[in-house]
Amino acid sequence: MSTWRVGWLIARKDLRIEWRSRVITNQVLPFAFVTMVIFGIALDANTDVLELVAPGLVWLATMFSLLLLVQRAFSVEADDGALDAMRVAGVDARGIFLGKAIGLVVQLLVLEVLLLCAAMVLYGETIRLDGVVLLVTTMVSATCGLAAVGTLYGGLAAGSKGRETLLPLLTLPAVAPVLIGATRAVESALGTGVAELSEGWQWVSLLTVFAVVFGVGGALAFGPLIDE
Amino acid sequence: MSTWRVGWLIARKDLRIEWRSRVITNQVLPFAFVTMVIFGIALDANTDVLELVAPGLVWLATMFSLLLLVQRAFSVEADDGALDAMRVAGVDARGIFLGKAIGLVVQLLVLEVLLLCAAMVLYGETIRLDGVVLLVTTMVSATCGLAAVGTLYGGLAAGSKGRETLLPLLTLPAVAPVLIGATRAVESALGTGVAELSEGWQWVSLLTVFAVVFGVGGALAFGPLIDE
Amino acid sequence: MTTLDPKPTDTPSDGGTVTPSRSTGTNATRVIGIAAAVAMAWLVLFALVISPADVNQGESVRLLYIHVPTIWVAYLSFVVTAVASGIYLFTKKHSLGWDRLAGASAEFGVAFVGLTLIVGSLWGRLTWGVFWQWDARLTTTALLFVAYIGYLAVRRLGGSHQQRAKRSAVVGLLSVLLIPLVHWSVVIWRSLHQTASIANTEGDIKMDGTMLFTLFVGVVAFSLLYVWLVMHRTRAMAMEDMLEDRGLDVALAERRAEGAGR
Amino acid sequence: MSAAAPSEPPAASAVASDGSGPVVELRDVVATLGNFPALSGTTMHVDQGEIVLLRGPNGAGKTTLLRLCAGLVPVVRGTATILGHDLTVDRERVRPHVGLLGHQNGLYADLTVGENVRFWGSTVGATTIEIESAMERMGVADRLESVPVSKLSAGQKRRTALAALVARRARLWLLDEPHAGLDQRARDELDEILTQASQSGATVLVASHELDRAESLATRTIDLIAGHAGSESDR
Amino acid sequence: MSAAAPSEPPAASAVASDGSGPVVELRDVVATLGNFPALSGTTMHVDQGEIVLLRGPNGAGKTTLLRLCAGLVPVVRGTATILGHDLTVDRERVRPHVGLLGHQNGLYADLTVGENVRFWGSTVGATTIEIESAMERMGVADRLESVPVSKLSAGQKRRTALAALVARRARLWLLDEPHAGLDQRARDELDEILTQASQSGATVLVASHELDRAESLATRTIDLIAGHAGSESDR
Ligand code: HEM
Ligand SMILES: Nc1ncnc2c1ncn2[C@@H]1O[C@H](COP(=O)(O)OP(=O)(O)OP(=O)(O)O)[C@@H](O)[C@H]1O
Ligand SMILES: Nc1ncnc2c1ncn2[C@@H]1O[C@H](COP(=O)(O)OP(=O)(O)OP(=O)(O)O)[C@@H](O)[C@H]1O
Ligand SMILES: [Mg+2]
Ligand SMILES: [Mg+2]
Repeated sequence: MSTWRVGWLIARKDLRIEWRSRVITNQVLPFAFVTMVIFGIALDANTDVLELVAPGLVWLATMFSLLLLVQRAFSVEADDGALDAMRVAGVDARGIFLGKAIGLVVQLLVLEVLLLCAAMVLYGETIRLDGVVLLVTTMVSATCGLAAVGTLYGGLAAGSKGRETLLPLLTLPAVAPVLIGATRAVESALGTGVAELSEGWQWVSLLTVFAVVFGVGGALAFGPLIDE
Repeated sequence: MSTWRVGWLIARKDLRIEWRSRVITNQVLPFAFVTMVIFGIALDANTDVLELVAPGLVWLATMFSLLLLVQRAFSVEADDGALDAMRVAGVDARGIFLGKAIGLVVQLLVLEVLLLCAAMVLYGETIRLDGVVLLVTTMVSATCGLAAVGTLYGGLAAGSKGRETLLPLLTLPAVAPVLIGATRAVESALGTGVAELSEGWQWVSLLTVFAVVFGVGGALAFGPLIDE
Repeated sequence: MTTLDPKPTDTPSDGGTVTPSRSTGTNATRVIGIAAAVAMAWLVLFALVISPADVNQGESVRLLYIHVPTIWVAYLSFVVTAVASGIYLFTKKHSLGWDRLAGASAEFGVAFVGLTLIVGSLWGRLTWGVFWQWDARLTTTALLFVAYIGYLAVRRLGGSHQQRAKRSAVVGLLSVLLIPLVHWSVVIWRSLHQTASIANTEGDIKMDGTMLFTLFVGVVAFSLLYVWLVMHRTRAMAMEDMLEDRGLDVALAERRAEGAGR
Repeated sequence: MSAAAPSEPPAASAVASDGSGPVVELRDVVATLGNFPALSGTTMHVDQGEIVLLRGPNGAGKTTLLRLCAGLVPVVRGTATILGHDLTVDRERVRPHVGLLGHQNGLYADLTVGENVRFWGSTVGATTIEIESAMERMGVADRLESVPVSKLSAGQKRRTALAALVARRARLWLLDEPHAGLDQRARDELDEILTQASQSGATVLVASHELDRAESLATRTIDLIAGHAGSESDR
Repeated sequence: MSAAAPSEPPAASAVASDGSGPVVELRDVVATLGNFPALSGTTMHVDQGEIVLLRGPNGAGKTTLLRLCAGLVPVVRGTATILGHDLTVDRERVRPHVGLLGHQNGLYADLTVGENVRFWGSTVGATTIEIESAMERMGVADRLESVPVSKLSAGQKRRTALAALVARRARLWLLDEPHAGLDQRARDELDEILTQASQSGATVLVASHELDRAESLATRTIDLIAGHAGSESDR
């Protein structure tokens, strides 16, 4: 059974479970939405500040949603010992990593598109046509990075008690670079502040490096991590 | 078995479980701390703005930690059917509500004190001596409100699938008034912005009303909610 | 609910086809429906033709006649939800009729708040130049919207009808507390949204008599629409519940047959 | 509210709270899980002091029936009377006297065996002596008492749950596959506890697939098929 | 990597991958859970085609032993050789041929029975026919096939897990209290499946407390006491 085929099987299963339970549309999305609104409240309706940090807030909301999604993706595996069963069955660990990460990427992308739409309305952003390519590239590479980190630490925390809280602790600092890079790149794409398009592409390369490092590192480390 | 005695038994058990697993100190606290740092990054380390919005950020971090704590408090009950067992044993539902809420209050208070210290270091807040009484009162009344809402909706969501995500959806809008009120009261206490001390006390009364409404409402409603 | 119809349980074939009435309309709803339609037409006439343009806002002020009535009717529907929830919870009978009223009312409340948000942001685009401002009233309105989406999510949690009713009644009773927050948010914050310009005549919209009357027509029209919709929806929900009970008869027959087959 | 003040299992006279009616009386009871009628019109009655074995294939509705008697699953149609109280109206009056061992154990993983049993004992007002002796009997006293439940084996967990149940001294015992996972010694002990309880006036309802053992324990057998009670057999 | 390409259970010749050595060979194996030596120096060996019953009181280490053989619990001291491979070094070579049914079922609650069995079947490369026939045999084919696992009864879940296991056609079957929760029909079916598997060359290790049934199934019994293998008895 090749790594790719295992990945495909697992991603399909995960997406099917998500499709059945509709957790994204019914719950994660409203949650991300509330998060953004709550930020608005906490920042005291200080419009100037908000506009400045809007791209940041979108990614922040994405990150909190990432935590929810990862937690769910792995509680599905740990609840009835399915992860153990995979290990016994000798399912290729890289395949598991790949499959879970693909499932997350798909879910996150859906979420980000919707959040970005919300942000455009809520925070009064507008998209320049020449920024669209940059925007899309940023989203894809940032999402891959987030999914890789999430899968890696999700697998590490899965099954250990108190995983609800271990996961954010591990994930949030690790994705901080993504938060910064993606925020800057989106700022360039949207033309918020003084950012230049070309500057945005530099950030994208950082994001890509991050995604590749965590993707490859995660795939290699996943086996030993979930084993034993 | 009186309501108070049941409440005491359950609170003691919850705190003992928390003490054993050290989830607060090892995981929730760092999480809240990371959240605050991330806000700093998202706000682009603009110190003036940061100092202004610090009280809001402290409460925001508290609220996200509340979600984690509530989730844990109820997954402890739901994991092995203990909540069902309590229902069968005819344990007084108001006692359960009381006990879980007390457990949460204690944990939240510990957390808030530490977060406030962190804010003083990170965002450069200072505490006026004459604001201390106001500050403490605010913290206590806000915390009681938060714990009441958290317990009520935690109980409602417990055991239903997708509870990880239903909980924030219900809790965040409900505690928004606390977020606003407590932020304002703390602003007065710290003398951030133009706030007056006397104004702070008005907010405290609002918080107290909130806590009483949700406390009493929750205690009454909890039985029907967890039953069946 | 079990007293709908003394249908024997061993004839599953006609399950679900026999309903007491095929439509959710009655004479009362027809009258209200017609009244609502007339009021709407009247509203269109007044809002678009008769009422004057505003000195400051120009023609865009006509959005007011949708914006304000929808949010007020939304308040009304959430209050109705809360009252019905309360009656459900605190009466001995725990009648599901009140629960359905609460649910139906909340559904349209959410729809109306949605409408307020949409119309408001369009209006904002016209007057402020942006769709959204971090204004206290806007933010709290959004929260209200989310809170009731949460309420509807609780209704969909599953379980028995009574269970659904109990859970959602609690949430419905508590969520209504957000309305004062929305209403007084302008006072609480230093806000740029319109302060109460109808109650006291200050503010930058000068309410002349025609405008006030048009607003009144709007409120009447949307209230009638709301009543009409809720009446239909509660009946539809009653039928849904009833069909579920019919479904239970069928399922029971199947289950017993399964036993006999062994 | 306290389950029973005296330290002995409830005497026969105290049990039949409403004259001498049956302890469990179900009439055409329908109960649904989701939309599925797990109980499709069950009629049965159990008298005080009986040990009744519930038999039936997987999915017949045994667990649902036991949970219904414990007030965890609502009665959709029909009437269920437990210990003289109608379940739909007077659930609160019934519960203090009912003890359930379900598929789950209801234990807190981070607390020790002793803390768990004591917590459950104290919520129903059992005395320290009762609690200790329950742990003793189920063989979780000495070494295991201070071991966290998360570190127990499957059978040890089950024993702990049983100890917590025994400490309750219920008047109606509802046991869902109580033997599963127990070793021989614990099985024998459990059977003895149940026989003693029934002799001192308690009523026991056991669902089990281990027919050899359960049949020799039970005084009567009820077969459950597709959600309704089929044939009965005395012994 | 695929478990076994042919649709028949592995033939005897294919099994003893390294000549004809024992399938399971443990020498003074120590395994710890936390700091507790759940296995305290176990020595045992199982030959190909045997059905061995593991007996022992609660907490003796049966579950730990089975999980160790499946590579889920590390070997701390001693040597464990499974199917001719040393567990500490070659775990990856062993796993495709081992099937474990633990205390948990490893099923996805939101997927249907059919989807679950097919998922687990396809991860080990079983054919559609094998998967269907496994479901058929465990009685979860027809009506249950499209029911989500979250809606099953305890025994129905167990049967589903068994179907997923049967579809694997492992060379070493590790079963932890497989009978618990199954009804009579499923028990008989399971025993038949195990006997057939052993006849066609597979090896079976069963931990069980249901001695009557398990003893008549097994060809040999090993008693586990406080983490080490005590007396053995042939039959
Ligand atoms: C998305 C954007 C908006 C939202 C969510 C919103 C929300 C609301 C709400 C909830 C109320 C009811 C207040 C109460 O009586 O409790 C209200 C009233 C009102 N809004 Fe808006 N609004 C929005 C945009 C606007 C804009 C752009 C204007 C005009 C410049 C406007 C003008 C008014 C006026 C005149 C009232 C009546 C004030 C009173 O007498 O209380 N709104 N709005
Ligand atoms: N994390 C742990 N820390 C310490 N001891 C543990 C831990 N986990 C399990 N144990 C102990 O290890 C021993 C072996 O447990 P195991 O589950 O293997 O027993 P078993 O023979 O399967 O028992 P049962 O028949 O009850 O299923 C038990 O005595 C248990 O108390
Ligand atoms: N949520 C649900 N929706 C639909 N059907 C369900 C649901 N939960 C359980 N069922 C069905 O209800 C029936 C009764 O289950 P129950 O657990 O009472 O059986 P049981 O007799 O205890 O079986 P076992 O011997 O396997 O434990 C089963 O057929 C199961 O498939
Ligand atoms: Mg069962
Ligand atoms: Mg075991």
